[in-house]
Amino acid sequence: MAVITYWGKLADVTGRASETYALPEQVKDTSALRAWIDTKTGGDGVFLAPENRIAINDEIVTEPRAVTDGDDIAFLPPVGGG
Amino acid sequence: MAVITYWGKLADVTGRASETYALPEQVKDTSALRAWIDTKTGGDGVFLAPENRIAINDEIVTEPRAVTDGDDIAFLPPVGGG
Amino acid sequence: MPISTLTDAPISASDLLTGFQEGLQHSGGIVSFSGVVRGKNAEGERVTSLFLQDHPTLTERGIKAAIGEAKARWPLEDCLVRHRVGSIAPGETIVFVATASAHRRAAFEAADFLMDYLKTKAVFWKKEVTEAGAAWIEPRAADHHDFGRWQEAEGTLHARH
Amino acid sequence: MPISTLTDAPISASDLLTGFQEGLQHSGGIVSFSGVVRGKNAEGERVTSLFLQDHPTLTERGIKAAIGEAKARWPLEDCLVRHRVGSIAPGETIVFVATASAHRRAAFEAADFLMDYLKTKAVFWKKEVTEAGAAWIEPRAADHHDFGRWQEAEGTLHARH
Repeated sequence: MAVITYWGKLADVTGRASETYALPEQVKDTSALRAWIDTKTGGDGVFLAPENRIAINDEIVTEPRAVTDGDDIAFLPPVGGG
Repeated sequence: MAVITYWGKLADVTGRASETYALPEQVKDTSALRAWIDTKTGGDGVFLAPENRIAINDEIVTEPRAVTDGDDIAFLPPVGGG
Repeated sequence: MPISTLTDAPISASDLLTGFQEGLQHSGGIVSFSGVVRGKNAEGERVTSLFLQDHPTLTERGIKAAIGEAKARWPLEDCLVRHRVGSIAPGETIVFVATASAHRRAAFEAADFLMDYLKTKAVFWKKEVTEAGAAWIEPRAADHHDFGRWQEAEGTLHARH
Repeated sequence: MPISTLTDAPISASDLLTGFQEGLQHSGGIVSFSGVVRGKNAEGERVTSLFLQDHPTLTERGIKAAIGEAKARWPLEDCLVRHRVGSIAPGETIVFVATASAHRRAAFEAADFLMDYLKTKAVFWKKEVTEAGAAWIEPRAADHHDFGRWQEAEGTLHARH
């Protein structure tokens, strides 16, 4: 099972901050992951936008990157504090 | 009478912070003033150096500038705080 | 710093400055920056609060890496970052940065760098609540430009403008 | 400011920062600079004290003009300068500057400008007392270079490096 978390405005898109899924066999990398999550959540393309980055197991990744069931996957919209 | 004040390291040169003089008739501008004071105080050229500026009646002046007996004249070495 | 950079309690800039200065041994220049939540947003609407969301690992790790980069780039005796998370009212301090060095230029530039990092790279998501509703807000183009000064300045410690 | 910029009593940077911040209505960024007398000079000699001589009219008038120039060049809500005169011990604060603006860049640049002014243009004479004796000291070349950034930057509000 993979835990998928949505941060900032992306939790407003999905209506939840976290979901747990068994990743389908065809979802082997971040590219397939983005397409699959976008369809599943009705993201209307938001999960395909590269400005929304992906962290896997608490590391922001350079894409494309392999994903496996069991990963902790986070979708991170643009950041900024202060 | 003109009051002449020496600031910072210039008071160490003259041995005093302030003097009152009747300006000689030939001391009509800052150039003559510098030469006269340098000789009088044994300044060894220090009062001729442009880095040591002159204020007349509490205004730092652009030289050459007329001076008259009755002026309040200050010799200001290079400044800096902080 | 042994103290966490993140807090959900009010920040007192002057208390932090006092503590920071007391810990210094030989710095000649100390720069501080306090960021305060403003009562109106860019559209002139009255702001009720800001909400700052952080990530449980990425946020603090990133700030600590930025502090490490500042210490590598400038000869700092010390530097301090404190950032609010959660709900923050107008007039409250959202971020405090302090830097100390032998000479003032290093202290100024390191504080400026850390603030540019915090504005554009630190892992926070910011929601502004106004009378008109709530909206997630992102860094301004000017903030990205400001951070770019440090990235493009390779080989020099000075900011480009 | 109704308060004099000069004082012969100890300066508390955090007290001044508290008072400064309390007077602000709408600034989003507050920058402070504290200059502290260091215990060793450039030659590594132990400093016993600094003595700062001011002029009874030129010093304060010049600082007020620099504050006026800062307010003309940057959109500041307020700024504050406090400078010690007389004898000052190592570890004591010799100068404190604070600036406040809607956005941080103006606050950073105005504080930087005011410090460059104070270091090279403000009418003070500074005597350093060490175990080896007393010597009048003048601004470093780096200080003059720093002030030059603002003079040559006509037509822009940004510092050149």
